[in-house]
Amino acid sequence: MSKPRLTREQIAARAALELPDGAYVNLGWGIPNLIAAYVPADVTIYFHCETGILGMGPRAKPGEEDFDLVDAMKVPVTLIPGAAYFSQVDAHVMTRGGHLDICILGGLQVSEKGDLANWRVPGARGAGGIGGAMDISVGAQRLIVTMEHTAKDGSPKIVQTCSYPLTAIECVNTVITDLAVIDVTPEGLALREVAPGFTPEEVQTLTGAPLHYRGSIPSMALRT
Amino acid sequence: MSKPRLTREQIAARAALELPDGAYVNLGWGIPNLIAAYVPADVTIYFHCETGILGMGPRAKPGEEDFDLVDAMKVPVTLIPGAAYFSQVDAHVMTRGGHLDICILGGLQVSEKGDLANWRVPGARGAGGIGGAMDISVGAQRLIVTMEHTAKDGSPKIVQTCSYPLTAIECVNTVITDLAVIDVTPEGLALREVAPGFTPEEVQTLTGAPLHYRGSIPSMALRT
Amino acid sequence: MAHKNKIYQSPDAAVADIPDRATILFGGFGGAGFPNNLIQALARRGVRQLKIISNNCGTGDGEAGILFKNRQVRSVIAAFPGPGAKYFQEQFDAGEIELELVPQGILCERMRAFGAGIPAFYSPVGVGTEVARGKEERTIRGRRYILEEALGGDFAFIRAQQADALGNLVFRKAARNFNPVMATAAKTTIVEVEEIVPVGSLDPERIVTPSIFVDRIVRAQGLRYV
Amino acid sequence: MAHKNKIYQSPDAAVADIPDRATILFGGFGGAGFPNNLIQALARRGVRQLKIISNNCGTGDGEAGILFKNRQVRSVIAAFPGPGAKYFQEQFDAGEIELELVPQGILCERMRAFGAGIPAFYSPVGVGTEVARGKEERTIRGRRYILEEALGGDFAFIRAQQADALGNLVFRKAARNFNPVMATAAKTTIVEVEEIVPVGSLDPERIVTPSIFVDRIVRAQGLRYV
Repeated sequence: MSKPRLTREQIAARAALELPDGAYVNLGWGIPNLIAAYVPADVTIYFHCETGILGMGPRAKPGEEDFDLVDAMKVPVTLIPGAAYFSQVDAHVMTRGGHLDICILGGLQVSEKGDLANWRVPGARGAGGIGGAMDISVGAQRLIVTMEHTAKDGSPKIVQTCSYPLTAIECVNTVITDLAVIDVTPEGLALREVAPGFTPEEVQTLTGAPLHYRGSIPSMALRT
Repeated sequence: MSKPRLTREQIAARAALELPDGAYVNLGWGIPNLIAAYVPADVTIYFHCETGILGMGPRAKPGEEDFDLVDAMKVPVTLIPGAAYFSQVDAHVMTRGGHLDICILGGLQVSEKGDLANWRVPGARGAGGIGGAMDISVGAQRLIVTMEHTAKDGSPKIVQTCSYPLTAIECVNTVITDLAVIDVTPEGLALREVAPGFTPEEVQTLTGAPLHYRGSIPSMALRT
Repeated sequence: MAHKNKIYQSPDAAVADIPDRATILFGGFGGAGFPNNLIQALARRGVRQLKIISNNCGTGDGEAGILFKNRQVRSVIAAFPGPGAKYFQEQFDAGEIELELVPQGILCERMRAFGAGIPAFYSPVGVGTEVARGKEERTIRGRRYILEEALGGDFAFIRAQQADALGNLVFRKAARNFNPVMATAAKTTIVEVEEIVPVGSLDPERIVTPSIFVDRIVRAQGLRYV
Repeated sequence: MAHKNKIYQSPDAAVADIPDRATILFGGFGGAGFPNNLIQALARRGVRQLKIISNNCGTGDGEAGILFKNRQVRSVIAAFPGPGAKYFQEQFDAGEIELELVPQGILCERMRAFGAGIPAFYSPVGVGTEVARGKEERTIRGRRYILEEALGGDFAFIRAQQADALGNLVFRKAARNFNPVMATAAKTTIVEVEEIVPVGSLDPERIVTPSIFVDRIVRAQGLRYV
């Protein structure tokens, strides 16, 4: 399997296509954090941040940073017109209360039922940390996970049952990887798109749970 | 018993003496609504209102009313310096959460255990209404009830067990009436003061539960 | 998908899809902050069998009173229906309307729970009273509590001072009251406002209800107090 | 009774009565809004066996890090201790410190419940995960929830932009974060502020934390970000 897969930036670019104009969206750490840069200029997304911001704009320019206006990774950011500040409590009224249209998180494992594991690698040193991922996962109207399709050792990250500590059960709607776009449906995992140059059968081989697909599967839509 | 009892204004004046400088206080309907006028000029009380005000001042002067700045009885009021606005939710975080130092409510009946009935007369027409009284009663750090000592038919309003629908159980700390100041203690009702011209024995006769008192009981302190 | 336009041209347009039997939350308290234009539009629309959640039940024809006068309401959850709620009281005394009386702070808190994704919570309010009837009681750390369930609606009708076109809201003085929490607790929140201002003109620190909680915006046409 | 003076002359004076084994809430998130002056004063005071409730566990010596470096903490409730929490992580790996990991929104909500007089609530967050371990699970209207308990402290250390002498507070941008809720959830709330302004100079519509939730006020002496 030495064929080139999508880069992390290409995964982010594909995920950006899932965001409709006007949506309220939370982006997690890792690949999700690359997505905002790929939102087209004619689309306005109201990015939510657990730090108490709705309408978060791009990273602040050097020399213009305000360290009271930061994202959850301490990065100084900006506001877009129509933004609002609020407390951490209200930030999570939005997450848990089901008010965010779309949330996109990174993943370590996703099961065929849509369970997500993304906060801790078993056996890792240190205490780990949950952060806002559990609140976001249970509350999102639509939860998308972006991640590499397989782990560094080649093992599938899309599995029948997660072996890593769970973030939330039955929460994932769509997985976007460097090989495919896959929807979690009541009937199981539905293969929606494959990376350019890959066949559904090749993707199935690298997936730890059965993929449903029929007929020709389109290539992942990517802007140039 | 034709000796003059205290007027409603005198009950209010006596109750005002229970309010220490700087206290956060909610006043209910009826006699409590007369109390603010008797707070001495050198004492500042931060009055809380369920309409979302902390630091409510006197009634607005004629011609200066703002009907967005009202108390729970729709009366246009004013603010004192340092006042704040907030939502009804936060108004009741303050009541139920135990943040108010003193609340003073009207009463229909108070039991010797400190149960309060103040929202409904049995058999009255109409739906009745609870309003904020239950939230206030359970949350107040100190709950004072001001009321006439006896009902219109002469029956005691301070009783062993309330026969009227309850507002809250074991919530009242002190009752101030037109005949006495009585504290609810773990040992029962303790007579603290009697109205001028009345003896403890006379007050006991008009009270439906035993009063504890020893030695001479002072007259109710009243400003002239 | 086109960026959703939240601004409606009239109160009637903003309530045009509300069906019979809808559950609707109404903001307002103490005469301030009532969505009177939306209520009047709903009266004109003539839908029936409504379930309404509101602190009170109107004063005469005013506030929600007109809906009772028109016999559009089958069921009410309220803290203080009010002696001035003439039409409600008549129908209540005649046994024609259902009422659930809820302590005011618990009315707020149940809606707040709904908006916050909390299905139920334990409460000290109403323990040992009529309010506790039929509710689970539980002792936690030595004190008695009852279980209260989240409360939401199909629609919320609220009133604010200003909105921008996205639906960010600021309120005025004690007219804030129930309005912000109701915005979080309905599938569709409709706000009437004194003024619609350009996006970006509201101070982000001053916004009380962020736009995410607002679905429809309409300019109030008078009826601030009724 | 004299009107209580809430203003303290130094962070050290504001924390002078905090005993060993106190439970303390610390505001701050993402580097913003940390009560660094109060934390440093507590480090100087040298009390031990503290239980702290905070989103994270400091970065190096910064934020709450100094308290771990000085081995003043026996127990932590946090959402994301953080890879930069060097001293905490060392003591955690050595089994010298207790940790309860809590999802961030539930950490907030448990403190909000405490401040609001709610002893416990059902939550959808963490169902079927490690977080649910040992907690009551209950199905409500067909969905699984776990019971979460209110969480409060003896003291809250928070940071705000401005206070008046009564303790009304306004915050700045995302430095608001955990600070307002923590003010409601402790027996004694101590705030450090950039500026103390005259009573009456804060806009009543702009106040985020009303004075009722604040017990002690001290001017921050730098250390806005550490």
